[in-house]
Amino acid sequence: MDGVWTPLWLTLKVAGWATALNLVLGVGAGWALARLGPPRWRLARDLIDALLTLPMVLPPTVLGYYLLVLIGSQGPLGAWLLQTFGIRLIFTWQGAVIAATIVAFPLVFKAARAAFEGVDAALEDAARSLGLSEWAVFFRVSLPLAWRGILAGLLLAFARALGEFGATLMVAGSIAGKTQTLSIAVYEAVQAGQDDAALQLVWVISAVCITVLLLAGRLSPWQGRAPESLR
Amino acid sequence: MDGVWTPLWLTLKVAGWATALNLVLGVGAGWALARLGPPRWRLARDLIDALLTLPMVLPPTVLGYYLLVLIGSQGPLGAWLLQTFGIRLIFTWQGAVIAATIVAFPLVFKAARAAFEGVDAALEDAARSLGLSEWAVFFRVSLPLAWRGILAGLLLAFARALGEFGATLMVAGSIAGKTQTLSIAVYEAVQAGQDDAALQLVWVISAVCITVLLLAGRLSPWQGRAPESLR
Amino acid sequence: MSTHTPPTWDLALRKHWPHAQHPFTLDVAAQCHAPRLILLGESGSGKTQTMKMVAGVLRPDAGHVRLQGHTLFDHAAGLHTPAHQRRLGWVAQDYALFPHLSVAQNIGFALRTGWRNPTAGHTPAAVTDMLARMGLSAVAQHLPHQISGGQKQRTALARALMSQPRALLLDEPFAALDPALRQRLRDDLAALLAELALPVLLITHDEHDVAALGALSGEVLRLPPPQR
Amino acid sequence: MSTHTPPTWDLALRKHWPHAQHPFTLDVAAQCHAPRLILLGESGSGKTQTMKMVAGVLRPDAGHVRLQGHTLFDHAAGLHTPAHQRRLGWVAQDYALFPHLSVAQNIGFALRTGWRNPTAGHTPAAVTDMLARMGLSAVAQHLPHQISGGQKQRTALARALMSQPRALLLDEPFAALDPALRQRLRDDLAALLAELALPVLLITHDEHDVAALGALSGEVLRLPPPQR
Amino acid sequence: GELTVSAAASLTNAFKDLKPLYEAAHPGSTVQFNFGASGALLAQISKGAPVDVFVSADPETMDQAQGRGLLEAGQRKDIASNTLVLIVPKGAADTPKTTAELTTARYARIAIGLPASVPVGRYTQSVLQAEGRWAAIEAKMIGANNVRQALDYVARAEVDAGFVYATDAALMPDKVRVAFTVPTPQPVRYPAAALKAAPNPVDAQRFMAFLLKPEAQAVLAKHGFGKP
Ligand SMILES: Nc1ncnc2c1ncn2[C@@H]1O[C@H](COP(=O)(O)OP(=O)(O)OP(=O)(O)O)[C@@H](O)[C@H]1O
Ligand SMILES: Nc1ncnc2c1ncn2[C@@H]1O[C@H](COP(=O)(O)OP(=O)(O)OP(=O)(O)O)[C@@H](O)[C@H]1O
Ligand code: MOO
Ligand SMILES: [Mg+2]
Ligand SMILES: [Mg+2]
Repeated sequence: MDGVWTPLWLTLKVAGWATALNLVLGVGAGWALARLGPPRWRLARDLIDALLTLPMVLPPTVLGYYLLVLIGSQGPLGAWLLQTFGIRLIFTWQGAVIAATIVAFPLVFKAARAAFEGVDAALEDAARSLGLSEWAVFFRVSLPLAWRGILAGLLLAFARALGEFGATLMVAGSIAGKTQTLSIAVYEAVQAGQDDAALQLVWVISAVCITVLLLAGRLSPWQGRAPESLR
Repeated sequence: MDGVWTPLWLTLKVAGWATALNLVLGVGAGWALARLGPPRWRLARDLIDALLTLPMVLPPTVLGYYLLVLIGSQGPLGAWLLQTFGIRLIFTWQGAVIAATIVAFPLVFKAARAAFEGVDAALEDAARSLGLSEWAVFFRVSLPLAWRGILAGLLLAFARALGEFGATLMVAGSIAGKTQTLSIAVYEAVQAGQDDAALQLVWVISAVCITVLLLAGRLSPWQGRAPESLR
Repeated sequence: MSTHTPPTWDLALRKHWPHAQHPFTLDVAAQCHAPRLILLGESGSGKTQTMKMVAGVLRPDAGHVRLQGHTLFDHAAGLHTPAHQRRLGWVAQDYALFPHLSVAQNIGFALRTGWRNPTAGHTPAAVTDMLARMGLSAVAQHLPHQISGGQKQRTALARALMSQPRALLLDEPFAALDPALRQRLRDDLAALLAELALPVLLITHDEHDVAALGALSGEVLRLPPPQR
Repeated sequence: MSTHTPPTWDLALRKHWPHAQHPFTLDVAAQCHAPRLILLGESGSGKTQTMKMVAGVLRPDAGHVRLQGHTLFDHAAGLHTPAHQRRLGWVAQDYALFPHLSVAQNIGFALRTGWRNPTAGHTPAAVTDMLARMGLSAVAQHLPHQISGGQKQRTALARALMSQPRALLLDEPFAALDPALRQRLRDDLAALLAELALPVLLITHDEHDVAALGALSGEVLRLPPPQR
Repeated sequence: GELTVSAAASLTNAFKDLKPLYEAAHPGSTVQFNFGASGALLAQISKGAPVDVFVSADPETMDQAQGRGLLEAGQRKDIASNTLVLIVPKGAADTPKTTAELTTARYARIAIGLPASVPVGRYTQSVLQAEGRWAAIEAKMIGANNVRQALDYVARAEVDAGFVYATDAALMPDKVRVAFTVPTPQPVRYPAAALKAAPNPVDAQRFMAFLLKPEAQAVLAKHGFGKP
């Protein structure tokens, strides 16, 4: 069980960062598509929506390959990062975070868009009339009211980031103790026919996921109306 | 381009079936968790929720392996299916559907749960009082009002089913013309170093995904309140 | 009316809402032989909650609900007719209009109890009549968020009337209407009620409503003010 | 009052709602030197929409809105003060209470305009006073779905009053209240208004409201009935 | 009849070229290939997948299959061989001559297939262990999920060197350069076997025989594979 702690910690770090980044990116994109621009721009919005969903549709390994092409030290973005800031993303846990973020992004984005669209615009108007700027309206009305749906998306994204390894592995390389996450370890154990070791790791990863999901369920301060009615 | 049509058709068949099955399973499970049982069973509900999210957290290949163990003709379920009905799922497109369904299930389930929880219970009460049975309330009030969120989940599930290859490959194999889906073909092309062929397939799969997403966007009969307010 | 006639309304309801800061207990009982029962009481005294229990969408902790001798709920006997079998035309205080359906579809909602909503294209004759009677013809194809407060209230009233109820539960049915319209609808409703002889449970703040809908054949149940 | 004093309310508003079956055009104009302007009109005539345009949450197609000489909106000049800078205490017809905040938090909402909501634990003294004045102390910690229709309306009124507005926009502020409470709040509000000399734009169906809040120093703007 | 062959992914390109040859030589027969990682293919077969012929990328996997009783002893034949090579990016300044040079500071990152699951990694590990350099080089190892990934890393110059098969290096002659061939203690062999549970045993035997025929061997050679 000793070899479990390092990948476990790494896994949580990567999944945690990916989820946090998606909280910002996914919620931002979801809000923008739900609220910006006049209603008649619907086709444009739907097109952007579909484009932003594409990371979901590419096999993660393939996505990872294109990511390598993009942020590798020869890639357009990677070369620029390397020359300008001396940052190298390939084979680092930060690279793994980027991969996991992209893979899980559509989960948060789509959940957030649907949730913001479900928020009653009249409540936002009431808040504006009470003196709140657009920022304050977002944080005090729109976000809390959309939170239930967003949280569902975030939890999916976290689980996906835990389980993702195709793209992550491609970008981060499987460097023991540095970029080897739990799911890569499970994958290897299964590939190598080590069923017992694999099963053990599956229990660990499942336990981690369930724990985090249960804890996060408490993160919803406003539980909304409990169904009081009879059935 | 000739070799594209067979995998394309197969991919659409598999993803379509998986999405359809998840429409039933995910929406059913999401509704049950949102509406059944008294509010104080929250912990139990959250636990079931976390368990149902697990397919997301396992690397698809690993999930595929356990699926193989279960529905392989030696596995408990597979042996029974084979003996009772003469059905063999391994290396069939139906097996691919099962794999894709399980991988994408949490996407629909979680979206549906959040969406149903956002439906105003007072409207369901009003429908009951107007003479509607629980079934009718579900189809005429709860489902239409939750539809926006459910549709977001379904589209994600469809995209995921299109892009999934880890679990599918394990259960259904990669038999050209029989079980080789587009994403498996992309994966193989990348593996075989055929970058041009891979890129071509990536364009096809992206185009399919965008088309389906755009079409499905129209599936939302009730677009809800367009934001009329000023900003 | 023979003494053996069961009361039109026979209510005995107890319900407790636990709440950390301010729990609320409702305890009402009334037997009313007249067809109309008027619920009066301060704001927050429990009128709306009482009506919900009669409608069957809220389960009392104890007591019973009987309408013209039919038991709809009896705690002791473990009997609870589900809301959808009670056939009570309920107009909720906040209207509870279905936001995904047009005014016409809302009004025709109860005409079919199957699993499909009324279609948007075709409006049945009965609905067209009702739309005209309520002055809603112009907004028939509007969605609820596109109509005014008074139009919403009339839609809710029309929807309840269309459900062929065996009694009406009206929670401030005219509060959002201007005096002229209120007068007209009140008279319309009074005539209709007289014709159909429907029992009514009415919550209102307006003495004119009481006079027109209740006074002739009504009793009043006064709820105690909420504890402060 | 010198003849050079600008009118309290100077409204000229045009707005068209396209709708396949029944488009609606609103065209109102009023100049009112008295501090109170009362909007009257049939249900559906456009009172609520007019108020929304004054509040700044709905943009007119043309016209202007001036309050005591300050221009809040002027189509020709391309001027449009955003709603959050207008400081108008608006009580919406359907209350628009924030469902995730308690009654006390709703009332204290405007006390801080930063990006954080008032905390659930601590209720500022000003909010406690207002709760008492509105008879809402008992339900201070309730969420909106746990209170009655009248309590909702009082919460909305209290919330608007707490925002230190430079004018009040009241859309049927007492419709859900029983006569006694209505009388009390009306008198309270009249006193407060007299003290603060706040301009008011009022929609009401109740002549008593008009008498108490408007008659002394009010003018009436009557909207034409909606086209049928 | 229809023949199903599960073959290691590294054989993909070569076997696709074999298909028309075989089908021309055996009219009425069709071959379908199922390519994948050897371990995954074994898992499928042992769970009951209807496969006739299994071709693995390493003897170990075939040993496991034999151990599980999936094939008759004596049924397996090696059909091709491969060589382990060290590659460097095309633009690399210098070309190492021995594995010893890899321990110098010039080589900071070296791509190696994960030994636990990737056969090429296992060969690499055993070579380096025999030479006593495994510990030094493992510290610089970038683990690859499969041999193709190691190739990509070298091709994109993300690593300074990598261990792959000669057949992989041949895929990208314009991006990578073969530094030297690494002699392995055990030769890199591709064993094939007709399976006990083959649904189509007759064609399975025919295909086994075909693989060793000159025309098939010529195709394999064209793709860089060595004689068995
Ligand atoms: N879920 C709940 N939890 C706690 N208290 C509740 C809950 N629901 C309602 N109440 C309380 O029950 C009381 C009665 O509410 P009800 O809506 O029946 O009043 P009402 O008589 O209809 O008043 P109004 O005339 O203002 O509509 C209120 O004081 C309210 O605070
Ligand atoms: N989005 C919309 N599309 C089309 N028509 C609309 C829309 N919103 C409002 N209307 C129409 O505008 C008219 C005015 O509505 P408004 O809410 O201002 O009425 P009101 O005078 O406040 O009536 P009430 O006293 O019943 O509240 C109504 O007839 C309504 O149908
Ligand atoms: O679909 Mo994956 O590449 O097994 O995470
Ligand atoms: Mg009430
Ligand atoms: Mg109005």
